[in-house]
Amino acid sequence: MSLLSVRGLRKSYGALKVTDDLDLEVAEGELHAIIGPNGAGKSTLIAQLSGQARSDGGSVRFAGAEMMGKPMPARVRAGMSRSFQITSILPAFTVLDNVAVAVQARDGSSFRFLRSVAREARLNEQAMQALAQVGLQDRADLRAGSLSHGEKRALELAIALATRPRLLLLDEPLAGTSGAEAERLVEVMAALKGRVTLVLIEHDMDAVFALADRISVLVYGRIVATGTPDQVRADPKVRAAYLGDG
Amino acid sequence: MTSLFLLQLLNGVQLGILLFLIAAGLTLVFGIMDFVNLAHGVIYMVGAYLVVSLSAWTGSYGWGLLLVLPATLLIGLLAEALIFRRLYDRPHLDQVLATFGLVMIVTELVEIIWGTSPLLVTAPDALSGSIPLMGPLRYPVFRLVVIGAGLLTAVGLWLVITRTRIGMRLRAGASNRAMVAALGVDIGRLFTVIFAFGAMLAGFAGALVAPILSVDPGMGESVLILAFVVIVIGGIGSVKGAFAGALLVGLVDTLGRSFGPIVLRSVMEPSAAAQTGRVLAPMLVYLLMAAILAARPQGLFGARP
Amino acid sequence: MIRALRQRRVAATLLFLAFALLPIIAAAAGDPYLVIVATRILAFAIAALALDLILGYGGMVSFGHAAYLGIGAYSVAILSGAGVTDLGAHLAAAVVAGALFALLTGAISLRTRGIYFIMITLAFAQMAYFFFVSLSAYGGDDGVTLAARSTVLGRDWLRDDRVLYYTALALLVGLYLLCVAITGSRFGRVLTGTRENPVRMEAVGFTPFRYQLTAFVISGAMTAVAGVMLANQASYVSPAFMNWHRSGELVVMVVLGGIGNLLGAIAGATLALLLEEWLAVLTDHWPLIFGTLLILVVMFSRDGLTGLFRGRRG
Amino acid sequence: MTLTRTTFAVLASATCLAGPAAAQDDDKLTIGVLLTLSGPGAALGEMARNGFQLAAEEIGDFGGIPTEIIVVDDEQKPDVAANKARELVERDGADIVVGPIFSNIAGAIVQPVTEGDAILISPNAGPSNLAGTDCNKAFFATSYQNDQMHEVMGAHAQAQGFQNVFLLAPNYQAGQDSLAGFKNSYEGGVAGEIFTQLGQLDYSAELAQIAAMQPDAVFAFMPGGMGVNLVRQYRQAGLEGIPFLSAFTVDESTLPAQADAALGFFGGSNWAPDLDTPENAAFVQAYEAAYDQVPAVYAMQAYDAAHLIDGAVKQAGGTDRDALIAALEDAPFTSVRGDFSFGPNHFPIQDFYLTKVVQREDGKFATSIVEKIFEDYQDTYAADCQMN
Repeated sequence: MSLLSVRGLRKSYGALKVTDDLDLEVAEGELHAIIGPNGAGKSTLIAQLSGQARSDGGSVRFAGAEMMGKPMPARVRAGMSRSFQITSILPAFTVLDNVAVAVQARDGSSFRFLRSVAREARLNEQAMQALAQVGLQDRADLRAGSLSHGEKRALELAIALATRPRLLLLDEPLAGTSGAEAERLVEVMAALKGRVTLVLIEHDMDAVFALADRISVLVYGRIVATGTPDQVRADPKVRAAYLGDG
Repeated sequence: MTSLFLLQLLNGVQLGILLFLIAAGLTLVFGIMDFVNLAHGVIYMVGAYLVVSLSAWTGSYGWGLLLVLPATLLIGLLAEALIFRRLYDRPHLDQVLATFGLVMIVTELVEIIWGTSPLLVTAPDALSGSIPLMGPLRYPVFRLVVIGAGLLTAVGLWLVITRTRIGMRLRAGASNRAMVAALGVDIGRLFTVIFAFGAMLAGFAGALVAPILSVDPGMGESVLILAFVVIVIGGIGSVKGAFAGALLVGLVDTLGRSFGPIVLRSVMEPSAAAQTGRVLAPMLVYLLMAAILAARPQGLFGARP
Repeated sequence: MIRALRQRRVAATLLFLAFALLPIIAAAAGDPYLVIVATRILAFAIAALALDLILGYGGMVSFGHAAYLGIGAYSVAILSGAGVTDLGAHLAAAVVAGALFALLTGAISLRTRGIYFIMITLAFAQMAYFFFVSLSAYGGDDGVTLAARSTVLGRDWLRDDRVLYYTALALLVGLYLLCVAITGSRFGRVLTGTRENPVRMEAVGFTPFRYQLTAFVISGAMTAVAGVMLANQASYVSPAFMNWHRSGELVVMVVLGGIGNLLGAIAGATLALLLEEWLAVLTDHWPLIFGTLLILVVMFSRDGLTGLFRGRRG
Repeated sequence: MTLTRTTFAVLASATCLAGPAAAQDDDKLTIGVLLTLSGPGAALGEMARNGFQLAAEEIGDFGGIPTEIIVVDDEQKPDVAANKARELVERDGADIVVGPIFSNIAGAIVQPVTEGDAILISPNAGPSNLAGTDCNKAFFATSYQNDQMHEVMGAHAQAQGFQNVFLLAPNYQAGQDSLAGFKNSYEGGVAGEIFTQLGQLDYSAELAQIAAMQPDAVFAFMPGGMGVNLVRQYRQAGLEGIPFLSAFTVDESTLPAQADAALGFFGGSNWAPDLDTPENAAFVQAYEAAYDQVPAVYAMQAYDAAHLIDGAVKQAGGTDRDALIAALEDAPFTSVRGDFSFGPNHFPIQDFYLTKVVQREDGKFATSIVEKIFEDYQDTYAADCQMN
């Protein structure tokens, strides 16, 4: 039984079809990577799946429920979280508060006006756990804006984890990171495997082929191949898309 | 009744064109530069005051009007270099405040230079009369001049924007500032030009209406907010939108004022209708704006954010 | 962080203590008029506080907050005219009316962003302004002179300028503490987060609109409270209370004190009004100086006048 | 006499050091002048200030007592005015406050001034409530009750036998009062009645209706810039064949901007620059020499206010409030208007005229008296006044 089931998803900007009748199945618990050449529509796909961008048509079923037409916050509350390709954090907040606000989002109502949120130990404890998962626990009290780029990428991941997703959509989590930073993040993702279902978009092919259970190849808004890393590596259609031969 | 309706329609169009003249410069600055300029109204006022002084100096309204153009262009360049240039990258709040400060300064300067009493400039005799329309109805010649000038401005702007290189850059700048910069266009220069041009349009509008309207220190304020309504309705940054918005506001205001009470009287008793009409009439354009924004937050011709 | 909190507490205590001692100083100096000016300052401080809540913490630049001053003031005038003179009733009516107007206009305004938001809040305030101008039952443009100030428990205690002053001060302190609590609460964190990065907040599951609208409504209701105090201070109510210049002045106050700084809003209101009063005495052409000052503050200081001084020192 | 502007800094330090400054001692007279000196209505306020200043220079020490005059600007904001009024009375110890120009300001300052034990003398504003039910023994007007100017025009329209008059006023309280005032003394038919938006720029919609209806006459109340717009557009629309009756719409404050567009337009007034009294001739000549403009009623009424105060202080022999009020009631001065006395509500009983805009020989525009409409006329609200 698929956790995420996408049928006939479409989106176009004017005459340009960015997502063209796309089908995708993501099984519960797997790490499903989506690769494809530049301009294949990977980030648009994540935006559509997460509800940030409106789709022209098709169906997105998550855990058996139709998500089409629901805005991003509703999908997050249903258990679909995402990270952003371009780092999106709250720079003026502390690292801890960046994560704690995500914990807060699923922990009861936020229409509480009088009690000091800084004293809510439960929120902070869970936030610390998420930070520990990405190795940022020592940075908790710093301003998020003052972190290094790699640390910001890790924070981005911690925020997404703190929403306790069943499905995590990761949009190039390694973008712009140095070798050491990337290694750390790959370790984090490896540790997540099996506990959270992951959809990963990534340009770093070493990372993708090391991590993924299955890989889908996206070309011009369509999935042209899906399979295990070995199957995809051998697929002539993939070679054609990437290398231009065949 | 029908001829009166047609005349009121013409009046509505005329008011709309008047508003368009003021709003056109504003929408360029607001839209393309993403800059809140509360000082647009005072530049319009300065245009009117200048035409009074320059007409007296040259002895002719025509020359005065012509001289206002370079004068306000210069004022625009000066203000841009001294103040506005430093505020482009600032939040809207800073822009609101700085231009609010400028409104205070310019209004006070105008009062010091020209005094607080309303001033006068007269159009040439050939343009000050009226021509017969239908029956007893007549139409002032100068109004026709205003309509003509407004339409010419609209067409001129349209040509500049669609047919020239700078217009192409303007359009590109409105949709994507980073892209224009990447293409090697000097954004700073482009903004200077837009701003000065916007100031000139405002000054021209002020000079053009000076023979019909009272030239006094409050004149900029009364049109500024109406101009805001116009460009918000039309979609910020769109000249086409400013034109449509201006006509819409002009028509709704004029027709609402003249025929609203009649409509109200048909559904309620006269005294209640009079009272309701009195309360509703000044709110009409704002209600129109609220209705349009509720349906289309980006205005009629605005780009979806 | 902790130190900053403690500093703020000390500063707040000192500021309110100074306000509390003012009538005594005024009496000693034989200048009871100071109390009258200060009451006006307190009323505007409440309004600036309310505006800072959405402007500083919520990132919503409302350019029409004078409308709520007017709504609060007219709550006093209309209820007094109907024979209800109790301050509690006036405050309650003002809060309800202010909240309702904020709910209706906010629901439309918050669909827009940036310049649109500034303009549409301005336009709604103009709408309210024209409504009261043409409302002849309450004097229209001429406004209404209040027969007497609001009563408390049926007594006319507020007739005494000092009692009115301390009532306004109590309200200000109470609302300040409320704002401190709100900004430090769960709700406040969502609000500030939305100002910082709305997409991020959506991506963790919040719908920013609801929180922004709630903050807008709270702010509107609070500003209406300021209007009640202003009406009592002037014993007079007119549509001029909601002129768009007033809205601009409120924004100026918040910015002078440094946005997103609740004490700063109070200090900004004090500073702006004293400056206006002082400059007006200095020269007929005070707007010239005030305007220049405003431009300088905007161009050279991020944190208002307080920041200007801090910046100088290093 | 010293003419000063309050200095906040000086006052603040003075009050801190010297203690109570608000002592009302009998050997000094303090007059606060509270007028609109900035904003759209400033032109009227400046005229009144000039008029008062002119008189003050002629008088020197009012009633022979050292006099301090403090001029402040109400910014045309009622709440600002209320504060400035309290400041004048409670801090500066003003015995008399002269002001304001606008009726909505009058409502805001009458309490602070009169309850602060000073006397308020209005050089222009004369709202109906202060003439009637809310009349106040410490309030005087040297001007008129607002309705009277409109009643003059109503009576004129009636006398002319007009059957069909079109009425036009801005949509605010004074506008509604004005049309009511006109209809008090006009019994003919009303062709149409329009309330325009406050501060409206363009009157073409209204003018089109007037052109379509071809009424016997138009009556308009359009003060300030609105009047300038209306009058010019009226002329440009070719409607000058229809008599234009008005109040506060064509006077010397707006005529420089209306110029020949207003020629031949009628107004109702209690005075015009060419009113034939020796005092008036002297006043107009001195005013024009000093300020290079033709005075309007606002200047004249403020000028009269100063002379009224001078006379009253002389008669009262000091600044005792009750004695001053009693003296003021006698109006012990010679008005430039000639006959002048106060009614029981402290509003003037005076003559009213029909005026018409003319171009004088020196090229300047002014109103000119056509005929006397009312003699020794008292406002209709005086009956409602129960002064205690």
